[in-house]
Amino acid sequence: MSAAAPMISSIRSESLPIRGQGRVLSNVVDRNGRKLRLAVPDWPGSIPGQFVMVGTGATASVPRHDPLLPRPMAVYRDLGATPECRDSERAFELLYRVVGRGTTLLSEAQPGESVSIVGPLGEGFPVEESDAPALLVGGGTGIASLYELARALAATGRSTRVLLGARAEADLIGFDDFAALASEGVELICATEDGSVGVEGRITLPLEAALTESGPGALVVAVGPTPMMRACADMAGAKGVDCLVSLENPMACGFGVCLGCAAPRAEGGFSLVCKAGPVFDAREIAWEGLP
Amino acid sequence: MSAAAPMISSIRSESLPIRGQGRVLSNVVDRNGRKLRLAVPDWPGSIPGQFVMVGTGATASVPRHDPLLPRPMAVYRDLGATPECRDSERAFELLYRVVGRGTTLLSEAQPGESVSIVGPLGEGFPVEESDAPALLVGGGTGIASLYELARALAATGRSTRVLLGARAEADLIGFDDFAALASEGVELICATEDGSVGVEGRITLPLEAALTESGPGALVVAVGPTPMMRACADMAGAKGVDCLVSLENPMACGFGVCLGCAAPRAEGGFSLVCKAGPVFDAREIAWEGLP
Amino acid sequence: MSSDQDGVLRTSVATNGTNASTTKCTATVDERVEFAGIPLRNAVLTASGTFGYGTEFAPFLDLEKIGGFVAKSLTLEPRFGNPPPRIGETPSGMLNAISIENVGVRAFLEEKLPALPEGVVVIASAFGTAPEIYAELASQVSGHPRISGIEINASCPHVKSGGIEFGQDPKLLAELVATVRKATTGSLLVKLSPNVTRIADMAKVCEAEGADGISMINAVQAMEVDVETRRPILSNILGGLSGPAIRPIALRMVWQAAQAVKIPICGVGGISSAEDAVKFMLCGASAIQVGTANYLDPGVAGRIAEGLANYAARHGFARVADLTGALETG
Amino acid sequence: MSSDQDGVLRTSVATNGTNASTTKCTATVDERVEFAGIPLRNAVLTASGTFGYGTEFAPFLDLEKIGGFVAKSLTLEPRFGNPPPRIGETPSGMLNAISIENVGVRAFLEEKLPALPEGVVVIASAFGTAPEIYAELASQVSGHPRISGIEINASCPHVKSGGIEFGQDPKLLAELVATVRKATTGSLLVKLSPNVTRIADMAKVCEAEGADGISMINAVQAMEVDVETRRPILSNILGGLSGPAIRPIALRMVWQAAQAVKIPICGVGGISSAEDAVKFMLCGASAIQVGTANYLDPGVAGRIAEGLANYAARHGFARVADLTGALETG
Ligand SMILES: Cc1cc2nc3c(=O)[nH]c(=O)nc-3n(C[C@H](O)[C@H](O)[C@H](O)COP(=O)(O)OP(=O)(O)OC[C@H]3O[C@@H](n4cnc5c(N)ncnc54)[C@H](O)[C@@H]3O)c2cc1C
Ligand SMILES: Cc1cc2nc3c(=O)[nH]c(=O)nc-3n(C[C@H](O)[C@H](O)[C@H](O)COP(=O)(O)OP(=O)(O)OC[C@H]3O[C@@H](n4cnc5c(N)ncnc54)[C@H](O)[C@@H]3O)c2cc1C
Ligand SMILES: Cc1cc2nc3c(=O)[nH]c(=O)nc-3n(C[C@H](O)[C@H](O)[C@H](O)COP(=O)(O)O)c2cc1C
Ligand SMILES: Cc1cc2nc3c(=O)[nH]c(=O)nc-3n(C[C@H](O)[C@H](O)[C@H](O)COP(=O)(O)O)c2cc1C
Ligand code: FES
Ligand code: FES
Repeated sequence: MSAAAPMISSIRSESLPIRGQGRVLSNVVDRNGRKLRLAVPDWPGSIPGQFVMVGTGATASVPRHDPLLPRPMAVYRDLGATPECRDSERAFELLYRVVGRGTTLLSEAQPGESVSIVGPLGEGFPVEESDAPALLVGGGTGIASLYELARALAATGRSTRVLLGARAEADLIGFDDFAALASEGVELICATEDGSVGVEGRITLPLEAALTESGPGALVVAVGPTPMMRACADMAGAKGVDCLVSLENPMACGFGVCLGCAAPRAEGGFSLVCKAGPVFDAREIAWEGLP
Repeated sequence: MSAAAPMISSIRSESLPIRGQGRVLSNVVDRNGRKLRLAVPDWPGSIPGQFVMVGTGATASVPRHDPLLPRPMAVYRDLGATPECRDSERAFELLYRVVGRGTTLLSEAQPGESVSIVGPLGEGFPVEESDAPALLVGGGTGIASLYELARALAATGRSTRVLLGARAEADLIGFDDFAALASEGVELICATEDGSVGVEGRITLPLEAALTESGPGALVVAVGPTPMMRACADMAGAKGVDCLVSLENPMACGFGVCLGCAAPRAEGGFSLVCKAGPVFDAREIAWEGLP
Repeated sequence: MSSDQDGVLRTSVATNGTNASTTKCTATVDERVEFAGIPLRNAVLTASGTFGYGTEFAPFLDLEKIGGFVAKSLTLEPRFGNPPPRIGETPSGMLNAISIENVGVRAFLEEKLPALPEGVVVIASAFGTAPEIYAELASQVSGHPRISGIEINASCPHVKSGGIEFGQDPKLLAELVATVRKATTGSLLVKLSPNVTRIADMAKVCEAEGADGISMINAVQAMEVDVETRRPILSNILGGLSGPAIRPIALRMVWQAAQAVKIPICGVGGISSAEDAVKFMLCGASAIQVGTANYLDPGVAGRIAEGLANYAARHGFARVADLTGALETG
Repeated sequence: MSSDQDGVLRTSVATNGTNASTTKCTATVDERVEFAGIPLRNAVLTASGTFGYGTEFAPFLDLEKIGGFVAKSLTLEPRFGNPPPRIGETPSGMLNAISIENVGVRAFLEEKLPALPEGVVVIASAFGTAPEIYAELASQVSGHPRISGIEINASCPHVKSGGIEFGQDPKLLAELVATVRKATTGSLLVKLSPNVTRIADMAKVCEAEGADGISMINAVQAMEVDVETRRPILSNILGGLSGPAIRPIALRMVWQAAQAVKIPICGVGGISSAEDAVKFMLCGASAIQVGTANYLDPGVAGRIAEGLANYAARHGFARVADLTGALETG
C-alpha cells in the first residue's frame, strides 16, 4: 500500500440518534477511571467508535446551568437488553476519567438517578475482514473507543491485537475487560512507562515490533493523547500502513450544528469531529493545527 | 399600654457569627415541610429569632454557581452538643418548606454531606418575665422562628401560648415538636382553614379571643406571611398590646453589607432586616411598602 | 413567505415547574403569532448558528412543531471559520468564536433548503463586510419561495471602519439597513449586537430605515483564560458569550428597545425554558429564538413552544400573542 | 496612604483545585503589589458595595490578610436607596438596584473609619450627579490619614445629560476625571461602567485626564422578571448584574483596556476563586477586587489572596506582581 492509497472512510450508523435520560445502573471505580452503566429507553445501539453527549452529573431536580455543556464520551460497551433493563431500555457503558468539573459531577451520579444523553453520534470505524492484522493502540481516555471495535474486528476472524499504553498500571482503565476479550480472540499487549505492567516504555515500542512482523495489509487504529496518535500515524505511514484515529476535541452539541469541534484538515479547511468523525484517516488531519 | 408606648427592641446576641460547614445529621420530611439537622464546628449557639444563611443544597465537590446566593433560614431548634456531635460541633435544626430551587436542592442534602452556613445572624426576640401572657402566632415558614422563643418565654414562668395557622393540617410544619412543648408549659392552639385541625378558619380568630381574655400587658409575636403579620399587628394595636414580628425579605449576604433586604420604616427610610431585624416592633414597619 | 397554519389551536393541559403553583387547567390558546409580517405557527424560533440548516434536528424534534428557524449566517462564498479551540464554557454560559463558517448562499439554496420538509418556516441570515454584500445576499435569497424572511447579522466588523461592527455604530447600521431594505421587499429583520452603550438608539435606527423587525441579542463579547496554560481558551482570544448567563442582559435590552420602537422584536439570549420565553414576551418581544439551549437538549424548542401555550392558558390569556408587553410595572 | 508591609513574604505550600495538576511545591513568593501609587500587602481588594464599611467582615476574615477594601460609595449627605425588592438571583449571577444607600461622607469619616483596625488599607468611593460633587467628596476624604485612595464610581447618571451615565460618555467622563483630579493629589481611581460600546476609549480618557488607575467593571445593566406575578423582580425595574455570570465580560474588558493604557487596572467582576483572580492578572490587571462572592462566603477574599500566592509559587513566579499581563497569546 503506497502513501497515495485512498483515504479510509469512517462509517455512518444506520440508526438515528435520540435524546433521552439514562437510568444509572452502576457507576463504579475502574483503576484510575470509572465505569458508568446506563439504561436508556429506545437506545438504538451504536457502531464501534460512536459517542454520546452526556449531561454533567445526575439530572438535577431543578434546572441548574453551571456547568452548562454536555460532555462527549465514547460508547465503551454496548450491552443491549441486559437483565436490568426495563421495557424498551437498552444498556451501555461509559469508561471515563475524572479530569474536571463535568466528570467529577458524573462520578457522583448514583444508581437510580438519571443522566441526560444524546446519541449515538458521529461516524464509527470501518470493520472489514482481512488476512492482515488489526493493531488497536489506546492511551488515556481513548482506550474507551477500542473495546467494541476489537470485538467486532475479532468477530470477522481478523487477527486483532489491542495495545494499551499508560504511565502506570493504574492508568490502564478497562484493562480487565480487555483482558477478558482473550476468549473472543483479541490479544492484549500493554506498555507502561514505569514498567508496572507489560513492556516498560511507550506503546509505540510494541507497535513498531508488531508492524514489522505484520507487513503491508495491516491496519493501525490509534486513540489517545494527540502526541500518541501522531506518533502511531507517523510510524504506520512510514511502513505504508493505514492508520485510523479518533479525535477528542471539546464539543458543545455533538451533532454538527455549533461548529465548535472543528479539526484542521491536511488539505486545508476544517472537518467537524462530531459529524465527519470522530474517526478519521490519520492522513486527513493537519496535526500541527490541533491545539 | 398606649399607642405611644416605646418601641420594643430586638436583642443583639453576645456571640459573633461564624462561617462554616454543617455536617448533615438528618434531613427528614415533616408534614409538608422538612427538618434538617446540622452539626457545625464551633457553632456558638443562637438566641431565639436569629437565622443562618444556608448554601443551596449540599456543598458541591466542584464549584457551581447556579443557584448562586445562600438562603436565610431561622434557627428552628438549637440543640447544643448532641450525642451525634464530634469535637467542637454543636447541632441545630432548620424547619423549612420546599418553595423553589434553593430549598429543593437543600431537601436533597444527604446525611454525611456538608451544607455551608453563615450565622447566627440578626437580632432576636427579647425574652422578658411578665404576669401577662405571650401569644406567639405562626404561619407558613414563620412557624420555625417560634420554637426556641416559646421555650425561652415559658422558662421564665410566663404564660406562653403558640397559635399556629395553616390552610390544612399538612401545612402545620413542626406541629409535633410544638405539641411536645406542653411538658415545658407551652400551650398550643391551631387553626386551619379547612378545619382539619383545631379551629376552622384563620388564626386571627383564636388570637382575638386570647387577646380579649388576656388584657393589656400581653405580648403578641407574629411570624408568617405578610398579610397574617399585618392582621395580627392591627389586632394587637387596636387592643394596645405590643406586637413583634419577624420579616422574611430576600437576602444576599445576611450580615448587613449588600443592603438588599431593606424594609421600609414607618418613620421613613429603611431598616436592614438582616441586621436591625429580622425581629421588629410591628409599629416600626411601613407595611404598605413591603412587596 | 408561506406557513402551514393547521392545528394551531392547541388544547393545552398546563403542567407546572418546580416553583409554580399546583393548579392545573385545560384551556384553548391561540399559539399563532405574526412576527414582522411572517405568520408563525407559534412564537418559538431557533437562533442562527445554533440550529445548523435545520435537518440536523430532525431526529430530535418535529420541525413543524416550532415557529421556524433562522439558518446559520450565510456569506456569498463558502467560508471556513477560526482554527480550534473555538468554544469554551463559563459559569452558566458558553463562549464561541466560530467566525461564520458556512456553506455559502448557493449551496444553502440548492442543497440545504430542498432537504427541509414543506411547511417549515425558514429565515435566512446574512453576513458581510460591506452593505452591498448584505444587499446582494438579501436579493439572492429573498425571492426563494421557501424563505420567509432575512435576518441581517449586524455583528460583523465593517472593513472600512477599522473593525467596529455595523451593529455598534448608528451611522453604519443606518447605511446597512437602508441598503438592504432597497434590495428586498421581503420581511427584513436586523439582529442587534449587545456590545453598545444604548441599545434603544440602535433599535430606532432599524425602525427608521425600514426594518420589519429586530432580533436581539447576539452574543456578548467576552473572554476566558486557562490558568494552567496561561492562554486564552479561544484561538481568537475574544469570543461571544451566550447561554443563561446573558439572559438578564438580553431581557433588559429587549425591554429598552420595546420602549423605543413600534416594530416587533424577537427576543434572543439565554432562553432555555418556557418561563424564560415568557419573560421576553412580557418585556415586549413578539417572538423568541432559542440558541445555546439547543445544544444541551436538541428537543428543547418544542418543549418551550408547548410550555408557552400552557403558561398562557394557566394565566388566562386567549392568545400567546397577548403576552407581548404584558409586564406590569406600576 | 499607609500600609503595613510586615510578613509579606509568604512561604506558600501550593494546594490544588479539582482541575489542577497534582504537583505540590513550596516556594517564597513576594505577594506585595503597588496599585496606582498605593502599596498593598497583596493584590486582593474587595469591591465597593459588597464589603460594607469593613467592620462587618471582622468575624469572618482577618482584614489585615487582604490587600485592602473599597468602602461603599459615598454621597455628600446620607442617602436611602430604592424601595424593596432590591435584589434577585439569575443564572450564576445576582441582580441589584440598591441605589447607593450610604451613611454619607461625614459619618463615614467620623464613625466608620475609626472603627477599623490600624493597618487596613481603605479606599473611599465617591458618587454624585455632577463633577463638582465628586470633587467635593474627593477633597473631603483625601486628606484623611486612613484613606489610601479614592475611587470614582462613574456609573451615576449625569443629571444634566438626560440620564446617561458619566461612565457611558467619553466627554462626560473626561470632565469628571479632570475635575476630581484637581481636587486631590491622592491616588485617584476611576471605576468604569461596562455598559459601553468601546471600553478602551473610556480607559484612555481616564489616563489622559490624570487618573492613577482604573477599576473595572461595575455591574452590567440587566433585568429579570417574575413570571408568576408578571412583574420585574426589582422595584427599580432595571438593575446591575454581578457575579460569575459576568466574569468573561469583565475579563474581556480588562484585556481590552490593558492593551490601550499604561495606568494600572484593578480587575472586578465575578471573581470567586484564586484562579479567577489569576485570569484577571494575566489579562493585565495589577490588582483585583472581590465583589458578590463576599456574600456567599465572607472569608473568600482571604482565601483568594492565599491561592494567588500559591499559584505564583506553583508556576515559578517570584512575585505575584509578575502575573500582570503574563498571558500568552502567540
Ligand atoms: C468523541 C469523544 C469521545 C470521548 N470519549 C471519552 C471517554 O470515553 N472517556 C473519557 O473519559 N473521556 C472521553 N472524552 C473526553 C471527555 O469528553 C473529556 O474528558 C471531558 O469533556 C472533560 O470534562 P470535564 O468537565 O471533566 O473537564 P473540563 O473541566 O471541561 O476540563 C478539564 C480538563 O480536561 C480537558 N478537556 C476538556 N475537554 C476535553 C476533551 N474533549 N478531551 C480531552 N480533554 C479535555 C481540559 O482542557 C482541561 O484541562 C471524549 C471526547 C470526545 C470528543
Ligand atoms: C430571616 C429569614 C428567616 C427565614 N426562615 C425560614 C425558615 O425557617 N424556614 C423556611 O422554610 N423559610 C424561611 N425563610 C424563607 C426562605 O428564605 C425562602 O423560602 C427561601 O429563600 C426560598 O428559596 P428557594 O430557592 O427555594 O426559592 P426561590 O426560587 O428563591 O423562590 C421561590 C419562591 O419563594 C419566594 N421567596 C424567595 N425568597 C423568599 C423569602 N426570603 N421569603 C419568602 N419567600 C421567598 C419567591 O418569591 C418565589 O415565589 C426565611 C427567610 C428569612 C429572611
Ligand atoms: C456557536 C454559536 C454560533 C453562532 N453563530 C451565529 C451566526 O452565525 N449568526 C448569528 O446571527 N448569530 C450566531 N450566534 C448567536 C446566536 O444566534 C444568539 O444570538 C446568541 O447565542 C444568544 O442566544 P443564546 O444565549 O440563546 O445562545 C451563534 C451563537 C453560538 C453559541
Ligand atoms: C449589592 C451590590 C451593591 C453594589 N454597590 C456598589 C457601590 O456602591 N459602588 C460601586 O462602585 N459598585 C457597587 N457595586 C458593584 C461592585 O463593586 C462590582 O463592581 C460588581 O458587583 C462586579 O463585581 P462582582 O461580580 O465581583 O460582584 C455593587 C454591587 C452589588 C452586587
Ligand atoms: S460539537 Fe457542535 S458541531 Fe461538533
Ligand atoms: S441581606 Fe445583605 S444587607 Fe441584609
